[in-house]
Amino acid sequence: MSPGSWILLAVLASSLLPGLVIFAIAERRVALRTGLNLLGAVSKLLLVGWMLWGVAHGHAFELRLALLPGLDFVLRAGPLALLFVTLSSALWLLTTLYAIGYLEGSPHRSRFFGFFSLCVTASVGVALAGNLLTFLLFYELLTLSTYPLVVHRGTEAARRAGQSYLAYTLTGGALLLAGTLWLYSLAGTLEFTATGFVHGLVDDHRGALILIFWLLIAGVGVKAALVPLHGWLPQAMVAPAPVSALLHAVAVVKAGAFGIVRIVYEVYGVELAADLGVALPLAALAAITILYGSLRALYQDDLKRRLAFSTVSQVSYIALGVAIAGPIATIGGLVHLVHQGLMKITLFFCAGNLAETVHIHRISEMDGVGRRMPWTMGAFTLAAFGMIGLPPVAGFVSKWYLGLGAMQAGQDWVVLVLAGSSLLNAAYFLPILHRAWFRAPAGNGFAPAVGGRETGWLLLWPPVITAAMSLGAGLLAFIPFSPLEWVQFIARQEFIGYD
Amino acid sequence: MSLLQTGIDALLALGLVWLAWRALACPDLFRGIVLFIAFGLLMALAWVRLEAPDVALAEAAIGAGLTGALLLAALARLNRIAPAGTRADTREAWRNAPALLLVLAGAGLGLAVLSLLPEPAGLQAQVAAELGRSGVSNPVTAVLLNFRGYDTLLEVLVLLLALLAAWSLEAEPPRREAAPGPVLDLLLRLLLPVLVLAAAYLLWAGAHAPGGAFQAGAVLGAAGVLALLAGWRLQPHLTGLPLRLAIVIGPGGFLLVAWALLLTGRPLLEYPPALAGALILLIETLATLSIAATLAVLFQGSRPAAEPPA
Amino acid sequence: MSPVLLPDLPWEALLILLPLTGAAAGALWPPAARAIGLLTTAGGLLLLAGLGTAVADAQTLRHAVGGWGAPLGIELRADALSLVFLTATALVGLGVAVYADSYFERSQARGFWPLWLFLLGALNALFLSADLFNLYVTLELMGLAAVALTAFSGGRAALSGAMRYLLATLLGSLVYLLGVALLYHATGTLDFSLLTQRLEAGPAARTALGLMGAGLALKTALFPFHFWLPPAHSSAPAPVSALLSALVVKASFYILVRLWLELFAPLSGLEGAGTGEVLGWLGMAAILWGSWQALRQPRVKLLVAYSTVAQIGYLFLAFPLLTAAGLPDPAAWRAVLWLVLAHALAKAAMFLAAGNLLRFGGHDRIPDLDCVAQRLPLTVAAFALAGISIAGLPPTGGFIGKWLLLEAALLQGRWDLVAVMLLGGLLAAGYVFKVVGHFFTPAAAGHAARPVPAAMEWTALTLAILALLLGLAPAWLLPWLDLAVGPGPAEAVP
Amino acid sequence: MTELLQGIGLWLILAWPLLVALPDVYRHLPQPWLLALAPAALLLITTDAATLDMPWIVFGSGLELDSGRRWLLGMSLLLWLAAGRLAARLDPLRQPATFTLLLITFSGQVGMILASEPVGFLCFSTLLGYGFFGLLVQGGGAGARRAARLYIAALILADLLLFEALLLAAYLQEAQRFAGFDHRLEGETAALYSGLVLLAFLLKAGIWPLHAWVTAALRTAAPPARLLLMGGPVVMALLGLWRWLPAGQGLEIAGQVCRALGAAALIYALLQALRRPQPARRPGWLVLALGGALLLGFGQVLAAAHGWEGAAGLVPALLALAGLLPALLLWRQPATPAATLEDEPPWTWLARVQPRLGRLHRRLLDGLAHLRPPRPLPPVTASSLAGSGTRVTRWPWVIMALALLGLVLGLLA
Amino acid sequence: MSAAGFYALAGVALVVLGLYGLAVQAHLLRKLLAVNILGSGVFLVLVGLGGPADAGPDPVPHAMVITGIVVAVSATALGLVLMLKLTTTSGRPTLEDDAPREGPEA
Repeated sequence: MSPGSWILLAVLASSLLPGLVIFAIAERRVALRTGLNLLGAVSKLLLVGWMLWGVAHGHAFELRLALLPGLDFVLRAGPLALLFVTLSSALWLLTTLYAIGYLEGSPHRSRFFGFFSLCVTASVGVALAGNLLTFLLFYELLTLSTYPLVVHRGTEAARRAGQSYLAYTLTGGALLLAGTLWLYSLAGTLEFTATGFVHGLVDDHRGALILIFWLLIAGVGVKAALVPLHGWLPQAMVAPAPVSALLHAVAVVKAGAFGIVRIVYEVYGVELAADLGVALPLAALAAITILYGSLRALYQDDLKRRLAFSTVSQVSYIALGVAIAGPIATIGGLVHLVHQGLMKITLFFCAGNLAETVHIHRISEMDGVGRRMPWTMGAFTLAAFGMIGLPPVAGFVSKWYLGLGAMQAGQDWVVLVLAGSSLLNAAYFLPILHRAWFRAPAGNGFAPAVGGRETGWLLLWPPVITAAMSLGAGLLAFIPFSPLEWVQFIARQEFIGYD
Repeated sequence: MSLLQTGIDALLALGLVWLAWRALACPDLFRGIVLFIAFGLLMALAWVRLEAPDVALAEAAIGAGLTGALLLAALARLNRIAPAGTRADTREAWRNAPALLLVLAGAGLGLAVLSLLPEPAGLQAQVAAELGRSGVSNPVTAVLLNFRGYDTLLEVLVLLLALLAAWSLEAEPPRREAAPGPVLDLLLRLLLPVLVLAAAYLLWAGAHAPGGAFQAGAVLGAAGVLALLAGWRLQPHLTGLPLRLAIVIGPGGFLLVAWALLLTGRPLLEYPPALAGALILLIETLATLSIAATLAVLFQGSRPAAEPPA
Repeated sequence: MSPVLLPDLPWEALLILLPLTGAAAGALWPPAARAIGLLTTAGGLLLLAGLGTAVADAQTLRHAVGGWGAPLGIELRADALSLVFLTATALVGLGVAVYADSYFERSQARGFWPLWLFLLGALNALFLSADLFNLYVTLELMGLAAVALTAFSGGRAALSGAMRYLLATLLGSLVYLLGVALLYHATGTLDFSLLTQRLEAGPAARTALGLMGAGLALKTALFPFHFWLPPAHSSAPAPVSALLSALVVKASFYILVRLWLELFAPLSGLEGAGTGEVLGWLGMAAILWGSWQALRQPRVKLLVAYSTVAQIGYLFLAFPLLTAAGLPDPAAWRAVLWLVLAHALAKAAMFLAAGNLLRFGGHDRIPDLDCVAQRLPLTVAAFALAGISIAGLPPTGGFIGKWLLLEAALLQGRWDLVAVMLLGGLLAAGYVFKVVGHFFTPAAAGHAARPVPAAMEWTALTLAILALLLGLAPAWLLPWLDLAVGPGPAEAVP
Repeated sequence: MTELLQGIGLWLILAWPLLVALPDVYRHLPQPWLLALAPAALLLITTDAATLDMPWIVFGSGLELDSGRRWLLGMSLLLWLAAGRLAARLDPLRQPATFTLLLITFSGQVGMILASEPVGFLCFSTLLGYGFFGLLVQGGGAGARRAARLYIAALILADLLLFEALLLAAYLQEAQRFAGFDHRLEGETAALYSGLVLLAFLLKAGIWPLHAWVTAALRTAAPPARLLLMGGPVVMALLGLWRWLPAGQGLEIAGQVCRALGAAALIYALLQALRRPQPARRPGWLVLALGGALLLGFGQVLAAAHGWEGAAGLVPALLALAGLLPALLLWRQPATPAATLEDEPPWTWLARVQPRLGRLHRRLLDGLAHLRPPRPLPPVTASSLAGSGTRVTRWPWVIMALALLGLVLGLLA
Repeated sequence: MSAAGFYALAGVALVVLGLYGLAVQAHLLRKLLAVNILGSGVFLVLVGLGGPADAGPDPVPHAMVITGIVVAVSATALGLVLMLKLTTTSGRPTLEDDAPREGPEA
């Protein structure tokens, strides 16, 4: 167990152990629980920072445990893995703060925070997985640990949403298992390697490889909410706001997108995917999802459902970026993984604030809320501008690289899709802003702000911080260790040719 | 093989099948059970024809006698609990679909049996060779108590288990006292000593001639059943620990012997050649006692009244 | 008396005699029954550890009972295969014993302990015996003890279930005995090792295979013969149904595995594959039918009972998987043994959890489980963890078993097995999470809740956690299974 | 040292107004309006040329002040001072919002003037655009909102076109970052690029064929917005046109198109001025005329292959002048904003037809929404299935389906 | 056909009869009767197959049969007790054909 592998275990344990301890804590021990939560979050952030520093300087972090004959439990911290881990751990800290504020005084918080920590462990595990088996292990663990959060409220609607969530994700898991096993029986190994490990099989197993590809993509596509498999995401909005914020907008959905990235880059390799003729259909599917998600979002009056459909469409940008074989498009796709996470979590935090302080759930009730909660709506506006792709905010950077990559790869239709989706984004975000800022509040206005501040500071600061981070990621895109720099560092490894 | 003997055997085999079919098919349950007892006796005859005297004794005592008694007692209690007409419950329609299937299976089985008939292999030679060191001269008892003593240990435990299960279920309240008729009383006074003597002889003869613990135990059990029928009851103070001791002494004794042998470093149930005969006799006597007690209590059905609910 | 010092202690004999003596003593002196019961079960675990170390040195331990040789006397045999089943028995047995200690009131407990020790003794004797007729007697002893335990609660459903179970188990044993008779007269011996040398293909052997297979399949409740299992397992008291589903059903399966691996598969070559194929198809039908019925059950214990029918189907999927030479594929059998261990632990935990729910709410109708998630957290956790292992989802032992079996099936290109296993896993997740979903929702009418003793909750959770740990520790346990069925392909050579 | 100071100064005149724009800050500052514009004025007076390069901002943007830009900066300062005075006369309820939006637009305006990179220019154009949209809506009435909606539609389309144009430019020059974005474009892609840029800036500037929002805004917007209209969005758009179109490559086609459009706009403005001479409409026609004239000038310069450098200094001054003219006109007669738009210029039938188009479009999308994917796999629960646990019923159809599936998979392998 | 052969075949016939009786009869007492007949049939086959070989009767099947008989009687005893208890609780000496719907729980 080299020193490098201890730190990997420490990263996983930093959320697993507090989680298990929190399960055992009595409900009224709020201080202890909050302390444990924050301790876990901060320690994980520090460890990840140390690993970032290490990987930037070329250290290798790998942990290998014997699990099955011929197959090990492998955790490896490559630059790609660290991108997702940093995103998860940073946003976990903020979401924990937010959840503490949001769930003030509600029942079963020990159970909530226990499963919450398990979810983050699973998503970090998904990121650090070194081979397809470990990926599958944490992928299913993520499903199992998010289920209790979806049904946390204990209402009949929550239970039904949980059932549909499980029906989708477990079917996806089964498909992924089938694909993994078939691949293992053909390839004999499942280790992720820089440009894929199935090259040797192409000549005599071509048909099988294509089928396996679609099995794997369908498996992870459920969580990445590709069109036919996205049904669970809008229904999962019945969960409390912190859950829909971190999980259904960032951790779970990103695990699916990250899965697609792993499969296309580290199982098949981009050239092979293009050669097998599967890259283009995947791009088409992603494009359809983008447009379909935006179209459905137009007609949702419930704020969180509109944001959910917007997530469905936004996550497919990553799939689109990955499917277009080219370094620039990859950068676009991967950097959108981070940017979309930042922007979408801000939107969900604001939605949560609106629901919690002024009890607004529907967009039609949002007239003039800007006056009542300026800071929250300010963050919402900034994130919305980002989603539309207006220059200073992060969204512009990823759309820029996606467009550029597409043109470089000769896929001009992608630029049209991007333009169309930007228009649709504007079509469903601007009316919200218009109502919030420029409409007078209907009826007798909103519940007055108590003690001068619009809402609890625990509820207010997280969205403002993430909004600032998304503005920073866009504005300061070129400082070292910014998401864009780190993604270019990844692209340099993934595509040998790229400078 | 004279023609006469073949004829008798064929007739006996057919008789067996016919009796069994009648026992199952007749509408009245009581007549069915009586036919079943007759079937048991005919089975004993068959065992004699197959040169298996021990088995014949066991079949007669346990198979026909005791099982019949148990069945009749159960029928009596059944009529008292649910006096439904015996006629209604037999299902007249012998559905033919399963019949066809079963006959086919039977034919297949018959073929397999015939294929084995010309040269069936057996263990007679080995048993005869080791008989000298087994401590008894009757081969069946040797196999039963020495060569495959482990089976017998388990079998006695099965009997104890059956009794415990019956007690744990507490079938129904004890029967009311039945005043013994003068004829039954006289018969009882004559038969009891004879039965006890016969049981003792069977037990003793088991070592060198057909007989043995189970047959003796069954006869003694029959004596107990007869006494119960005549209305005898154990004194209350006897129905506690003493009865429980009588029941457990057989399997308990066997187990103690096994432990003793094990502690002297021998493999499980390996009797030292010198003591083999004595040990076997000891085990047999204890077994007889507990088998008799168990069968009697099983016949009585519920726990003896005086016994505090365990 | 540490095992290291006296390696030659006759562990098998002790493992059999201790529980039986305990039972007899319990029958003799009821007030002490509880103490004897608990001590004997714990003692059994220690003896098993001793046996384990002994088997680790000498691959197979043979113990001639009564000192006579193989053909005449009875031989006991302890090898890795029997050790797997013995471990399951000891672990589940200890868990259930501790659970039953606080489940039954004082009056009932006295009757329970002797019956339980008889069952434990019978199971140990069965797993260690290498003689066909001796197996018949142990099967009967186990059957009667199981029937008595099923009828222990005395309810109408329990009695009817027990009666149906008694008839089924007697029928199975007698058909099995018929097969033994044919084999005895064909080869002249009853011992396994001698049988493997003397048995040759012929009408007698094939009929014997058919009879014994049918008898044991009836006792293992394989699909067409599963009618008796759900009523018996669901109406028995919770600890008993845990024992029935986890252990008793596996005992007859153990005999079937022994017969198949040692006697019939190598012998029958081609037509062996025929029977293997039929058993495989029945297994698949069991998975689908069991899961489908489990999905439709409105009550937890019936659901878990039908889940047993489905999971038994998984165990039969290894029969059709043969290597090129027509011999049983060791990788598949390694997976089945793993599934046996995982299912035993998980199913026991599930039934104990169901028992807790029953005691808590007075009923086990699924829609009316009144917010038990926060009122019985340990039981809910136990049921969920066990459910995840039954459904074969990753972190648990069930997943490893399913993975190994799928791998073996894929290497032989058996697509139908793969499809059914995946679908079975999904359906299993379906009915498990149907129940787990209702843990969180409030019931229509509130129920007067009866407190559940802590020991009962903790035993259920411990068994569930064991099933989970099984999933994390394949590296150490797989070598043991290689010992049992021969090493699987170390590297899945494409 | 002075460059550093000047650099900070450049950056300050952008950031300071944004900071003061925050309502809380605005309330506490004495004379907030003057204080916000002070740094710009100070810089205008003290320095004549300054540059600031920020490699790590967005794609490496920079700010630059030279003689031409000083003209525009001066014009902007004058306009915004006047607008501040007009805003001070509005009813106190609307004032805080108006002042905030004015400061945001001022920061956007100054940003566009100083930006030396297309992306920086684009960033500040969105700031100006959305700030001005807010100003239009502040005007109140339904007409102002309709005008604002027209404006934002033009804005979004223009931004999209500019985004595509930038992509094309970056792709053509292989430069992933276009620090030092020079205009050497050739071949037919140059035509596509200039077409996109032209269309985008025409939309933003509201030149003749696409002038719907200009006339509507001038009639209905609040006085400060109307004052700024020409100097703000229109002039900045034309500045953008001048910055983005490749100077000196002799894009003949683009040049002819500009000339034609400019002439047509000029003629149209004059005709309308004659047809409806009401005073309230006069500023509208003036803005259109000026726009047309400037476009005509650009066309001339673009078409001529040479002689571009001479005009370089002149154009900003012209633009500044054009910006001030309508302001003077409007300063004298601040008409009350008309409530609704009755007789708009001919092209605004599009605005009338637009609601019907909207309804048709919505019905189409509704149809699409009903075509939702089939309900997801019904969650398999006992409640959905009649769980009865009764006798063994006939074989359920699922077994057949699975047998078929097995068969198919078997054949497949 | 040796004498033993007749008995072996009779045993087979008894097995078939026993199976048939068990499957068809509804009354539990009759089912137990059928089980006993089935047992006797199996024992007959077990000993009948031994047949009058020249080396005299083979004692091992005899021992097995005796053990079988004792086991059969204990099973029958348990069966009878169970039947009586079932009849007292459910009023009918037959198995409910379908699975228990709402039986009282322990």
